[in-house]
Amino acid sequence: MKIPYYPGCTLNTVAKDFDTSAKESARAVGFEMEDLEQWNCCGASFPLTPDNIMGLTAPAKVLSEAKKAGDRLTTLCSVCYNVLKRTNKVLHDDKARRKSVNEFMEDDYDGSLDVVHYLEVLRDDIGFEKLKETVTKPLEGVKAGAYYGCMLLRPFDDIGIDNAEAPTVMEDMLKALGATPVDFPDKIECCGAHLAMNNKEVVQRLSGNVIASAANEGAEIIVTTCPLCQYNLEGTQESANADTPNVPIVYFTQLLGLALGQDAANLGFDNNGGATEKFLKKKGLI
Amino acid sequence: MENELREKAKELLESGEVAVVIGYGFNRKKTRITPVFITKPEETDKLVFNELCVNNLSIYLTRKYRDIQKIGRPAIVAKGCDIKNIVVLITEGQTKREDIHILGVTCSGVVYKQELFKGELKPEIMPSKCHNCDVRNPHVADTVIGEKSDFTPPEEPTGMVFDKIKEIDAMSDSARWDFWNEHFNRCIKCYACRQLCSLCYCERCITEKNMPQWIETSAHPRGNLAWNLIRAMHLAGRCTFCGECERGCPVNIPLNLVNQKLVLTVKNAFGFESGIDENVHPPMIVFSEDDNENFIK
Amino acid sequence: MPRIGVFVCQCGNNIEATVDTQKVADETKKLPGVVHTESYKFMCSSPGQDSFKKAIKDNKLDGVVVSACSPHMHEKTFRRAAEAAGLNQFQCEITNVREQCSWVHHDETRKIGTDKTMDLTRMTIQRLKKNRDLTKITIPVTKRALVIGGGIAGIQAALDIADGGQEVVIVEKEPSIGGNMARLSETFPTMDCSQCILTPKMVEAELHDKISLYTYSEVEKVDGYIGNFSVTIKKKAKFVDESTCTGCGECWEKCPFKADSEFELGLSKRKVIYTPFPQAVPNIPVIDKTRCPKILKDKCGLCAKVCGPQSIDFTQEDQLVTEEFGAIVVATGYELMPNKDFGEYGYGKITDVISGMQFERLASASGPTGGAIRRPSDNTEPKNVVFIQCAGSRDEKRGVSYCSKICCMYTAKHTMLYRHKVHDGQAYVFYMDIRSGGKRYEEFVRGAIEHDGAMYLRGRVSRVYEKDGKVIIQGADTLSGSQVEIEADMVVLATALVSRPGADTVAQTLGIGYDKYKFYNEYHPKLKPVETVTAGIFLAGTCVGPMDIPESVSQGSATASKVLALFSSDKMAREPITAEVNKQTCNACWDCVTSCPYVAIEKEEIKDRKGNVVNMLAHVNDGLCQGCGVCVCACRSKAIDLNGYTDEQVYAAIATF
Amino acid sequence: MPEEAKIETEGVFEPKIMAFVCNWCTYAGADLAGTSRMEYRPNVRIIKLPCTGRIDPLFIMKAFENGADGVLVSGCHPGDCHYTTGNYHARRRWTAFKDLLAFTGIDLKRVQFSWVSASEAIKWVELINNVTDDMEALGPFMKFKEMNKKGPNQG
Repeated sequence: MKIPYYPGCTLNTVAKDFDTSAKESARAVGFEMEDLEQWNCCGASFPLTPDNIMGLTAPAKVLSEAKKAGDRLTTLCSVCYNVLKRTNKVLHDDKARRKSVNEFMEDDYDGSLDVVHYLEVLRDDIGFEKLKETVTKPLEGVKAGAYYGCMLLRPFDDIGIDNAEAPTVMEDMLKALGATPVDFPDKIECCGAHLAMNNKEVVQRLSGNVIASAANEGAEIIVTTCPLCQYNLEGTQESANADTPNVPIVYFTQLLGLALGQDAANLGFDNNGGATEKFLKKKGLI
Repeated sequence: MENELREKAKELLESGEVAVVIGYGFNRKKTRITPVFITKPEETDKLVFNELCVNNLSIYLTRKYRDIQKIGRPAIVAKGCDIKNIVVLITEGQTKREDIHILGVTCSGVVYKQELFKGELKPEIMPSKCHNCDVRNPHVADTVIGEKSDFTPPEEPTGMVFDKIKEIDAMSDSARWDFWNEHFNRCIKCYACRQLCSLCYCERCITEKNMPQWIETSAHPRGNLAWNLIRAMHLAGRCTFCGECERGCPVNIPLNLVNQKLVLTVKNAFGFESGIDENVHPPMIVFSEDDNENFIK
Repeated sequence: MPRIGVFVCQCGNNIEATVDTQKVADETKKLPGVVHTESYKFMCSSPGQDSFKKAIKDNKLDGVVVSACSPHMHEKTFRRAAEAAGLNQFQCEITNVREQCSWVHHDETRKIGTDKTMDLTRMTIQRLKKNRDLTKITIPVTKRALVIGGGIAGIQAALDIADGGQEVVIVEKEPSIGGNMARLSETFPTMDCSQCILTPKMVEAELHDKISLYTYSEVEKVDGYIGNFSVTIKKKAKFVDESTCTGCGECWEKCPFKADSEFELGLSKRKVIYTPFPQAVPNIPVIDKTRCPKILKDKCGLCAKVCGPQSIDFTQEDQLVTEEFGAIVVATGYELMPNKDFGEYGYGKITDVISGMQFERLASASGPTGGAIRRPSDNTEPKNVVFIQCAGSRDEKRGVSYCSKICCMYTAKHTMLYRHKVHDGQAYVFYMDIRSGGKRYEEFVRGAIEHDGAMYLRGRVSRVYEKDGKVIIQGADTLSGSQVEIEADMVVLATALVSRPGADTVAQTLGIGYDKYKFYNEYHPKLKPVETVTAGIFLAGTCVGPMDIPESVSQGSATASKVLALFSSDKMAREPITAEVNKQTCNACWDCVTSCPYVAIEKEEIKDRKGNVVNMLAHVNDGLCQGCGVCVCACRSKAIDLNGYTDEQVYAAIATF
Repeated sequence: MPEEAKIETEGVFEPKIMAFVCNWCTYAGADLAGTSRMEYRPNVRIIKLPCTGRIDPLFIMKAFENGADGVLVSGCHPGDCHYTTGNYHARRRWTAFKDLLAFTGIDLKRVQFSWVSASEAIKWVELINNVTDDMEALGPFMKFKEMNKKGPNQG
């Protein structure tokens, strides 16, 4: 099975490990992610004003390109996923805006693409049962907190990947990998997101809350789907003036790759905070 | 095959299981096939079955032929396509499954009209229904006679009727109107279409209702249109596309087109095919809350 | 030749302004069969009707057309007048020239209005010529009412009907009547104890010689029609002989097996032979056959051994009884929305997050804690309690779009009860709006806030989670514009009121309509709030939608008045707009039977003189037929016609066009 | 004066539209338009029936035969039927009939179907105005009118 894949800017640069570990793991469970031939930035935020047509053009361009490659498009970064999926819905449901966007782009994309997150492919196409069978190195004894953040889940009507208030998809995946998922109250709270640019204190407070909340429930490692969440959480830990527990923050695909028996050296744990490799060594996983 | 048929018919009559066998036989000159009604075991040799047996004998099961009904329990020789009509008759309470013995015959196609037959059944003299037949092996029968057919109908229906429907669909409104006007104008209101149709079994046809006279009885284009459209509506979801109406039309109105058009509509809109299952109500008297209504404002 | 009269109403200036009524009268006079026409200022007035009647008599009219306002306004008026003048009332037809002509075509030259009025009147005249005399249908009435549901609405309906002298059967699916109200602690705004005011009514219902209680029973099948329902009721096996049981309680005292109490919503246990609550009516226990070891594997049987009157009977089976009724009151009540979907409120995961109804049980003197407020997890007294309103209500996305109506009031009541029982406790209420419309309701809420110190926070709660034995509530206080976090000991959700599971099945059994939330549809939400479109079936209480006790009781009484009116005579008359089969031309194809929305068409056996069945034909049951005409269109041979809207009438109108 | 002649001499075409409506929703909706004193085009003649389920394709044929330029059929929205399911039956019937009419070459603008509830007076007004506009744009239903002029065929 081949699925067209949109990497997005971050996964092409600072979150390269997210990208490679995901692709490797995909191969291991039986699907192939094919980079789109042409792609551009997704726009990085979904325009909430209904008359902002320009904000839709960047993601619309991506979608239109993707449609040439197939009927489905998968992506990893929560933000890219959120923007692409919502834009696609607008283009599908809102005739007027579809018309404007297409006229501007001289295109005729109709919103017929199915935008799916990598996790949905794992859950719905592969199935966690099958995933479990593919695991060669179960993550036994790893207490992992799944941190969803905002973009992967909401708004529920547009995204609908899981229950927006009490999601379990990542926990289910972690269970399949042999880890022990840890539920924590702040797992769907905001990390501070773009405020990393201009208001670090807020980010540190919010991200700090998330990490503390997870640690408080006994999480030894936090798993994310979003480069920005990862950046904010890890950044908060590393900053001098933050007083947060030192819990490794990794992409879910890194643990996935590990459990599927990939060489840990290729999974980029060395790019994670210092505690990560130490922790995994302690658990005998690398 | 014919021997098998005759043997079975004989057995049924001898045992008293049936009182009459409705089947096909030759006319006196042995040139044409005609319906025969056999009541004596020794006469079962008259029964034949071949590619000329185009007639749909299910009509003799209807209330139009009370004299035949009076004879007693019938056995009927029926091709798969004829059985579809019998199934509709059962669904509509016109006969009961247990009250008839269906002598289903496997079939490899029949002629469109007997006079076209020149010793060989060529595809071009077969009606569209035969080219797309999914019941060459009778689907509902008490006895199946003949060798199993392994014919599989094409996925997309083919044949003249279907081509013509596509052609008409592609026409402009006025071209369509002219097409039909030309055909319907010829109608002489002889009602042969109705007479031949086993599903036109009404005690009193709508056109014979004169208080009020919904459909004009004179052969005026206006009444002709109403007659042909309303008859098609009355057959919507019921017509099995047996083709008897068109075969019998003395002025060659292509009634198969109208009927098949509605067969397609019913199939596309309600997912229903008539004559398959006697326990399913025909679609025009039931509904689904989810029926498409994009044409309603 | 018919003798038709045409009466064109000016309606003051309402019609006259755009229609030259005199001209219409003059022109129609020329039409064949029309012998009398007139234009009059107000046809519906007393003098108007008098002249109408007089004209009918003087001119020996055999049919009349009134071109006036909508038939929905005055058809009844004129038909009654026509009848008074000796005409069959169905020989009077209305042309709608006000609502559908003079009011919608503002042409000062009056040409458009006059022309259209002429057209419409002509169509009515031609239609009228095809009218037949019809007589109202009379149906015998079985003077016995069925009340489905023994909650407060059903009890009230039953009591009122019984007090009116008619027999009533209450069917209740639980072992006791009382419904949800029996669970409540105290009731707003008077704060009287729910059981204190309900129990007397329950007992009265039990003792009333006109009321029979079928508890632990369900309606299986409903046949028939207004005045003549035939209802099959399943009496579930209680395994206790009701005729001999004294309700002494020895059996449930001794029964060694326990299960979660449904009545207490899981807050405490009951025995396997049990009555749902101490004041149960009838006070006769039932055995839970899914848990009784005697029934499951023939072990124990202790209850039978201790039973003095030997009332326990393990061989009992469900029983089906079919009884006749003239009217049915549906009062099946409500449930609270199951809350497992409220991820953000941690319900189902956090023991100390409970529903409003569970709080009622905690606060009830007869409840599991004897009326002391104790949180379920560790049975300690909660010092901080957070009440979250609109849990599911007014939340179209994940809950229901409607307001559950009673939660604002009962939450205010809860805060009061809480403060009365835990003097140093603090109640917090998260609300969207306070909806306290009703007599003394607003004052009640003010009392909760001002006197009993409940802290009302306008905003939604975003998250509820457990931390160190506390329940942490994060939410917004939109009035101060700040985020708040409260460490509470217990959370009470004012969960949405929803219809009962299976409400749709019940509706289908009865043949009544329901909305997307499976609340039952009234015939008309304002003017016929307790009737349904199915004649003879009435609605009371929360099966229609959220309502409080006074409303439910009012509806119970309202249905009783409807039932008593129906039972006031031995026969009832109804409009003769029903279908009729022409037996000569019926094909017996049963298309009409299948398509009829009311199961009103039967297969009638036609017998010869010796009584042998010679034929089967369709037959319309006048009692069931509502006159929709679906069958007429289904009938290809047009062997069915609809009286009042016959093919001939419609044809005549079209042909005049 | 025959209609065609009238058009020629006066240059106006007032389309004749026949509406078959149900008593409970659309008829009441049309009444509400009146009570609200809304104004709409006067070309429609309403025939009231208890339910859309009573509206037979025969009615529509007959209306055309009698010179209607357009036919409107309207009733309660799905789920709102006074008789609970009559409109669902009607919807099925129309689905087949409209296909048949189109197949015969009748412009489906000539037969329009709609749901108008008792409260949708505005929808009713717009509907009538739109249908009238449509008929004006299409012109007199000459196909039928010409057919009417023809004598009985000689067989």
